[in-house]
Amino acid sequence: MFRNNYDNDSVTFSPQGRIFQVEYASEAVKQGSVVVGLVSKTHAVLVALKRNAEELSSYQKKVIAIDEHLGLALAGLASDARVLSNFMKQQSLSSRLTYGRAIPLSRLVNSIGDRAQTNTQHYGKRPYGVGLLVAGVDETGPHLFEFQPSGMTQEMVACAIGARSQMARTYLERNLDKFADAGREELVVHGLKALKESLAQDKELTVENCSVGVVGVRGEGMKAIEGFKLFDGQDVKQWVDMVAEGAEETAEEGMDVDS
Amino acid sequence: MVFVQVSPRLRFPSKFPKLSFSVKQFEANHVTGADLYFVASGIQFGHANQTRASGAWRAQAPDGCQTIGFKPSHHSITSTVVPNTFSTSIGTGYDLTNSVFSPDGRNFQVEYAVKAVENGGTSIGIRCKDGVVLAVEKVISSKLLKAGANKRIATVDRHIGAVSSGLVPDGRHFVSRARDEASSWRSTYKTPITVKDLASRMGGYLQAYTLYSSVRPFGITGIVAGWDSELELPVDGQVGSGPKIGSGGKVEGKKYGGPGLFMIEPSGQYWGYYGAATGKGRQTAKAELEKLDLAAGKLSLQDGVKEAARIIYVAHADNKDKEFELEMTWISSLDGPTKGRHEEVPKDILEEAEKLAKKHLDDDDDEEETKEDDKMEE
Amino acid sequence: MPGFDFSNHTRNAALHARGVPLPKATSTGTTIVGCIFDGGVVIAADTRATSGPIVADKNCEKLHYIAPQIWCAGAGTAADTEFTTALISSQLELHSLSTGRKPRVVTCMTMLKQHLFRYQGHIGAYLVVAGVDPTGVGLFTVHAHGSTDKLPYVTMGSGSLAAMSVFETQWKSKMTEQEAVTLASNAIQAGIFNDLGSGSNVDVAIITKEKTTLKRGYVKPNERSKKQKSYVFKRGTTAVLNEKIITREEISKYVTVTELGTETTLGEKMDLDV
Amino acid sequence: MNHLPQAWGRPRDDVYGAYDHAYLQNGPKQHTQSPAVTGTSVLALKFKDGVVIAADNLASYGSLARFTDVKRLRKFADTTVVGFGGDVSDMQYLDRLLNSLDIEEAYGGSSHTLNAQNLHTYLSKVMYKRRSEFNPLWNQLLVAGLDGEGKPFLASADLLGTTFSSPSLATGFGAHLAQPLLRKVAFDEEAAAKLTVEEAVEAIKESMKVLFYRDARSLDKYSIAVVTKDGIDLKQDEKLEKQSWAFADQIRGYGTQIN
Amino acid sequence: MEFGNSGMLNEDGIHVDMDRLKKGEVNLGTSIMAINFKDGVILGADSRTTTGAYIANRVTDKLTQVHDTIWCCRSGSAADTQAVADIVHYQLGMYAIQNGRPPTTQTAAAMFQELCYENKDRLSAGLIIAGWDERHGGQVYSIPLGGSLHKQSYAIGGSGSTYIYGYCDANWKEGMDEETAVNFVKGALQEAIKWDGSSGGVIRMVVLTKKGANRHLYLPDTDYTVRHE
Repeated sequence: MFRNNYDNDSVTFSPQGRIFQVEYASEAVKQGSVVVGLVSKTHAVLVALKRNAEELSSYQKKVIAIDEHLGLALAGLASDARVLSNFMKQQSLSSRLTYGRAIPLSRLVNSIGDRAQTNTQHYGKRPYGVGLLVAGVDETGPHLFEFQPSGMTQEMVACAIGARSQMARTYLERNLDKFADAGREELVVHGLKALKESLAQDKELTVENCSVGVVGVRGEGMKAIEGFKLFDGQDVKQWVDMVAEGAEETAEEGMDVDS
Repeated sequence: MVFVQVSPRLRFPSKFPKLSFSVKQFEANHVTGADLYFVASGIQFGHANQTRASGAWRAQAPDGCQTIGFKPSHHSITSTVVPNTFSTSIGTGYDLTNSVFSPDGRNFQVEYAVKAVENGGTSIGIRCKDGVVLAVEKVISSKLLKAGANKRIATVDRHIGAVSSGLVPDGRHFVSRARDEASSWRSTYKTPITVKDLASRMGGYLQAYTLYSSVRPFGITGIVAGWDSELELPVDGQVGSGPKIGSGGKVEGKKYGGPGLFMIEPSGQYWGYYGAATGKGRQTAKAELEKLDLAAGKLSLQDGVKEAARIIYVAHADNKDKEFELEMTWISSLDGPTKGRHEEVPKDILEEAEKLAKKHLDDDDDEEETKEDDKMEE
Repeated sequence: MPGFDFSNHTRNAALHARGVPLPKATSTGTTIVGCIFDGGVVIAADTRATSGPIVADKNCEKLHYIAPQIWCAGAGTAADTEFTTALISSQLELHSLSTGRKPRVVTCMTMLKQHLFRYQGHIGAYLVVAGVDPTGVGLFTVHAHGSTDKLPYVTMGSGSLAAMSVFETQWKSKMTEQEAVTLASNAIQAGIFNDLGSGSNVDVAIITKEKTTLKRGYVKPNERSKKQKSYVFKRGTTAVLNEKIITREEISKYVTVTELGTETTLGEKMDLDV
Repeated sequence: MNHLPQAWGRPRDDVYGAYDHAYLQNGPKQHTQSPAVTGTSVLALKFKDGVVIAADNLASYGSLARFTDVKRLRKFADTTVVGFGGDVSDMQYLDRLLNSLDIEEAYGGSSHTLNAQNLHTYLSKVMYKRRSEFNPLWNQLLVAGLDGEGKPFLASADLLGTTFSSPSLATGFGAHLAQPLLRKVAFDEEAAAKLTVEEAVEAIKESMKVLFYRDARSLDKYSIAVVTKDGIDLKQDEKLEKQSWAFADQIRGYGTQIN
Repeated sequence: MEFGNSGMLNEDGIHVDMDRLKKGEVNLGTSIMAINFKDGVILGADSRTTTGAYIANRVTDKLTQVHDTIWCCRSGSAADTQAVADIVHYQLGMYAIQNGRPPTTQTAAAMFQELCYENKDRLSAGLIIAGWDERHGGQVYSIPLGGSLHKQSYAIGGSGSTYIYGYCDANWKEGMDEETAVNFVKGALQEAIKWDGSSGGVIRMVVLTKKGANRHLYLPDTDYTVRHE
């Protein structure tokens, strides 16, 4: 890419009508580890690859529960995600207090989109450096939204963002028609398989580096929902095992990771 | 993004065919869909002030380079344009900050914002005798997008809708402000805002974003459409109804309210339209709109919906390699199908209109293709 | 301690609660009038200022300057009429300078009413505004709460009823200047003689297109006549029973005596600071 | 509670003695402590498919029957009817508030709309907030519609932010005169769930008639609405029928008089 | 600000205006009305202004223009109603300039109501707004004490209006011609002046039609029979 004069702030258009600062912010998303989200007729699932800074450090937090009916996964600047998720928690609680109603997902996602847009139009602000996948259920069923630093928000059937996420997306695109009717477990497994596609060559999915968030509806209406639940550590073992390389390889790969 | 270096010896327009050849080559190499830019380093164009024609690709100008771009089409390459309208701006520094005039009195940042609009999906509006239609070409950037979700046409007030081409988040900001304007009008005057007044307010708002170096202009052109009630308007929340026989002393034979369609540009300029079009396919769309003779006020809303669908399909034809979704909304008169409200065009009507649009396009293509093929072979 | 101190307010509230009456402001318990004539307007006022039952000033001025051709007669709280008219006079002059036009009576009236309305009657100024401007002759009353009236003849203050009865019986349209001045003066005198709050002299201001004539003490119906007899006691009226002289030396035993010089030198010293 | 709107929210004189306003001489900023133009009772009754709600068309000014064409039942988004008793200017304020809320709700298309329960929660919060600012909205409201599960919903909110719910509700004088009648037809939810729309409408109309006989601030013209899942049937120019007055001809004197 | 010793309305409600007046405030103890007729609207009022029992102005003009063909009748505190009318006069002027078209009667009514409602604690103003515009013809809105807004075919207000509810209800006809309408207003106000001590003086009227605003004046010494001016 050409070095140019139009990329110093988010209030300058390039002659092509682009805002480079915003595009660079999107690059920050690609620095984050990959997260995948997908949705069926009954469930929405988030899976994330966690990184640790060094061998002995803890793993990052990639999935955040927002409210009973939704949660999000992030890729990029985690502190920006925290600001946005706190805002979302406030909006969400405010809806429950004021109307006695779970906030519709689209409205919540739009509200952070609008916030992010402001950051791309005013000098002295910077775009958020994080991408989000927001998964949840509301009166109209399960939903998955993608949020980008530009303020762009889109409802997706499935999505992956973060480092090397193109491979995960390719997996998702290839299996797109299987998701709608997939059961809860099946959907998680698809998510992990997509995640696996994006792994670096020497990496493997483990209970340490894997987070899963699940939310869904039980039958008709909002009254019976399966609240957003975050699975970490041993709780994801069942699924991690299912997507590990063929049965005989599992042991070897496992050994590798342990070593 | 792919940049194609053009030979410094190239001269326009006589050398066009050669360029078209290199584009073909890239297409053959499966870079279809990527942004193709032709960069001509340090060359002087013989015809710097030639005008642009429709569907042309934008010029890209890295530091100190003069560049042009154009789009290969299935028509002949002669429809492409040259000129670098910014050739005077780049490198001078007058285009780096909003609110700064160049020595020849231009605000380049606003002009660059227009470029963002010209890259966006096509939006149109048609003002019919008994309502207004809005339609937008939503280019599908990913297969993973949920079909039918991600609406781009928004409701501003019960009777007004808005759509924009350009940067989508800026479009949301536009809509959000429009809603605030409509709602503040209601709380001040206790009556719905008219489409014209909304356009005026939004024009003022966008203009304010060209005034300061601390902000950038909106990278969108917005279209607002609505139906101002033709009946007497109550004061919101009023009780009581006045005389049973109606108010005395009305001037008879005058009409009030009716359809409204306005387009607001990044500069804050706005105009009323019979048919409005913006975004990538605006030239084609405008040409099609002009054929409809909308000023005569004869087109019905039902036909307007069909025309709108057709025009989006025609305008998209220049961008055929990308899939798109058609989104349409309408506002009818009070006795029409939406009762003066801004609503989505019902699914069955939308599908019918799309079917006709595709049919029309196929018929057209059949005719053109034969001609086209001839040319290509030359 | 930063901030406002409300202790006096608390004290006053406590005192008031225990039955101590609040101090009364000086009121001009007044008669003021205004009357339009052919070619101008006249306003007039009595000159008594009262503080409760006491006549505080026998010859005060109740006709206030606003602009050369706009004058105001004030009733109500003396301080409020004084400062309100002074404030508006100042603002009106600035307005006149900034617009480069002569000030108008309606402008003055509007500024007064908006000022008074903002204070919801707490500024006790009841005013008659009169003047001549390029649009013609103007005469208004402005009440303390901010309401205004436009009439050809007006009265205000405690004596307004007495004065109004004069106008209501004798006013006619298109009077000459002299007729109007006499009528206004008579109206004020009705107040002076019938209203206990009004008294002393009649001040008149006559405003025409050409000029303003202020006639202080236009009528003085209450001049104190010369006393028929002097009540001053002659020197030596009181008898001296005994006499004792104390010298400076004697008093020095008890106090220190210092020579200060004359009063004037002291005054001059202080003047140096000025 | 006294049925007169002027007395709502005040300490009862018979318990606490008359309020001594002298204490307020130099007091804090005062807000309205009395309504001017008022509406009287609102009645509502649940039945098996929905709710019937009614109020007369009178706005009184003290004892003066000042406005006789005031519609006190207000629709919200074709799903809910709110009936207003008390101050008319505050009713108009709330009506506009609901109007703008309805417009905001419609931004996201028709998929998310507030149901009657949500609306009641919202209104009760508004009422409570205003009373906490010592600037109450001088109204008593009934909210009639359907809840999140499509079951009939009826609840009240008043100027103090008090809320309650019952198969039948009546505000103002109606609480004294109509509620006993309505409780007879629908003692509990079970009984209400058996009522047909005809029975419910009949009970409400009968109660309106009693109120007209015995409430000095009532009118024989009224509005009545039936809310079901199919929408709202609102009639605003009804007149009380089959009144009973003719027995007056039997009344001579007040005791022993015969002619 | 002084507070009355009762939070209740007086028994007859209508004299509430008096209670809310500040001490020494000028009161438009008034009879005002506005009616719709065939060609537009007519506003009418008496001309008495009182402070206590003293008539501070006997030829008051309570019919106030806030735009070309939008007027109002004022009752309650003179200061409050003048202040409100002045503000709306300004706002409507701005509206016309900013939007390039004259405001409608609704716009005026909405603005009056906003002021009266939001400041109900501080104001004692009972207003009737009447106006004519091409689109809506003549319209009459009433804004009583609390700041509610009522569209009416005719409206009466002020202390004198209590005495003429019966007269107006009995004699009201929709779609009257101008002469009948003027006589209706005159007849009603005459009754109000007759029975209400706080109303009196001359009868003023303004007729608003497509021809603009037309003033009428009737004097008590000719028994309100002769149109003056």
